[in-house]
Amino acid sequence: MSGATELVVNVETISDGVILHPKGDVDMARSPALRTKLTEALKGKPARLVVDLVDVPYMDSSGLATLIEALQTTRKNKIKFIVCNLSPRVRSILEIARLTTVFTVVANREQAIKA
Amino acid sequence: MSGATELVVNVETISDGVILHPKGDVDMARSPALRTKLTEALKGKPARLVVDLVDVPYMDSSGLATLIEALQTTRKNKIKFIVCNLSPRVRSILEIARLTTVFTVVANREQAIKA
Amino acid sequence: MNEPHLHARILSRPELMAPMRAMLCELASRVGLNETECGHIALAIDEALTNIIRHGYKNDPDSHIWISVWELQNPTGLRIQMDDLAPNVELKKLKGRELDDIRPGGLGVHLIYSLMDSVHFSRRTEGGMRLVVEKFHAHAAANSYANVKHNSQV
Amino acid sequence: MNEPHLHARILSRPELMAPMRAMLCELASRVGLNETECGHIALAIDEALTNIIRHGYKNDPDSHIWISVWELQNPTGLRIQMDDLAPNVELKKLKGRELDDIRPGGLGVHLIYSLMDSVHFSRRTEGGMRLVVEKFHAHAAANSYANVKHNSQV
Ligand SMILES: Nc1ncnc2c1ncn2[C@@H]1O[C@H](COP(=O)(O)OP(=O)(O)O)[C@@H](O)[C@H]1O
Ligand SMILES: Nc1ncnc2c1ncn2[C@@H]1O[C@H](COP(=O)(O)OP(=O)(O)O)[C@@H](O)[C@H]1O
Repeated sequence: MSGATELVVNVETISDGVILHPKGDVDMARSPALRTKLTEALKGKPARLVVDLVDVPYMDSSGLATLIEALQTTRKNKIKFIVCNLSPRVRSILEIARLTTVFTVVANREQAIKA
Repeated sequence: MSGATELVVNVETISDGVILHPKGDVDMARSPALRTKLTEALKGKPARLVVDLVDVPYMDSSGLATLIEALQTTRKNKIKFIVCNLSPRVRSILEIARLTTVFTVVANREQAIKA
Repeated sequence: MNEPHLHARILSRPELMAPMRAMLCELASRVGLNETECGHIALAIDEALTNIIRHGYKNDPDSHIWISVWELQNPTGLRIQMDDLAPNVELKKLKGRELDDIRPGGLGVHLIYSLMDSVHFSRRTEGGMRLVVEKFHAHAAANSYANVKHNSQV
Repeated sequence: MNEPHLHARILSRPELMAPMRAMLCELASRVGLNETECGHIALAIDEALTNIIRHGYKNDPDSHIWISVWELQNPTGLRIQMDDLAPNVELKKLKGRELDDIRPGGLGVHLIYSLMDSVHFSRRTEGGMRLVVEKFHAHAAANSYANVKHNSQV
């Protein structure tokens, strides 16, 4: 299908790092776009990387795999990696995959910036 | 399919009439439920009948037909018939069917009660 | 013509129209059509299915409707084909009331013509009717009218 | 088995998964499943299609996947069947990593088992694989376990 539907990922700079703000379902067709943005952000070796999922109504295992991959890089490079603003549906996906304790999950951006 | 998905229509009494508040898509499967509620409300010969479409994201021609039928009864019986709170999508459907001038369409409930 | 991206057979039941709408809206937005354009496609398909169920199959819930969807390029859009096996009618009978004649009903066929960029009713040699409709991205349609003809012959 | 309410053939493309999810969610909610249950069905089907596209068809975008959906009663729910024509694999190979072993990937099959009430993988005699999954209304499933068996033999 057309490229008109690439996942849009906003990137915002904060004092000690970066916030990524993807907009739309993160599924097999769209997780590659998130992966690209995460890789770019990680190259800059920020002290903190936040993924704000407020506009992600849905995520599948390709999205989870993308986040896990980023988590592993952040661990290696001592980068704080935080996800925030999970919808009940996305939270339930993380729970089923037993990932809620693996990630640092906080309620909102304010907490993500301080965490 | 199961009856679990009948259209829910809230009915509220106001000083001079009734407000109907359907919740969900009003399509071929669900417009009969709206029709029943409209017929019931009209039997009471209220001075004013308001249909609040705030929770109707979608309507097809069976929904429009149901409203037109009610409009005709209200005209015969000198009942004020007002629809309010149209979403852009529902408004566009009324426009395409050239019905915006046929119905009394107002922005919100407050105006509907006074109109 | 290329193979459709999706080819579905559904039972002739009103309850299946909402799932079809949801699918088509999602497909339409994935090819870049906007909210309003998606809504228009949903409504047109809804009206077409309603007519097949009501007039074609006389509300029999166990008949079949076939829906095929193609993604179009140059200009960008969707083609949707709906086939039935109901007794087919003369094409000239396929019309409702004039829009200025305000009565309940008789709006469906008008809506389909108003909502879509291309509407083609035909009688199938196997029996039944076929309706093929196309909707293009507003921008695309305006800029490449010449391609429409070409595209529909792919 | 009765005829499915919907029987669709789609091309093996990731872009068609969102439309399938939207359709299934709508179907699920129409049979009375709640938000969360609809989300679970969407995710399970998504994972199954991802595996067919990725492992079965090695990302070839022009292969076929067949999806059939039945509404179930007593208990209320949905049955969804997915067929492919990819080279079929030994069933024992169909599993990912243990959930405690945190790595990217290897989650799909576990998710399908966690999300659905009934999961049945088989190799088709015509070639390819078949996956049949069922999800019941939580309330219905709890109250009428005895019916499950009966129902799946209809
Ligand atoms: N699929 C169909 N099969 C048979 N007759 C049809 C079909 N679609 C439309 N018609 C005919 O065209 C007329 C106009 O249809 P429409 O504009 O949708 O209005 P309505 O369905 O409310 O009558 C119908 O009354 C019917 O006679
Ligand atoms: N439809 C399929 N066809 C062939 N092999 C499959 C299929 N589904 C799953 N598999 C196999 O099962 C393994 C586990 O799948 P899954 O749990 O979804 O994890 P992942 O796809 O991330 O590897 C896959 O790596 C693959 O070897």
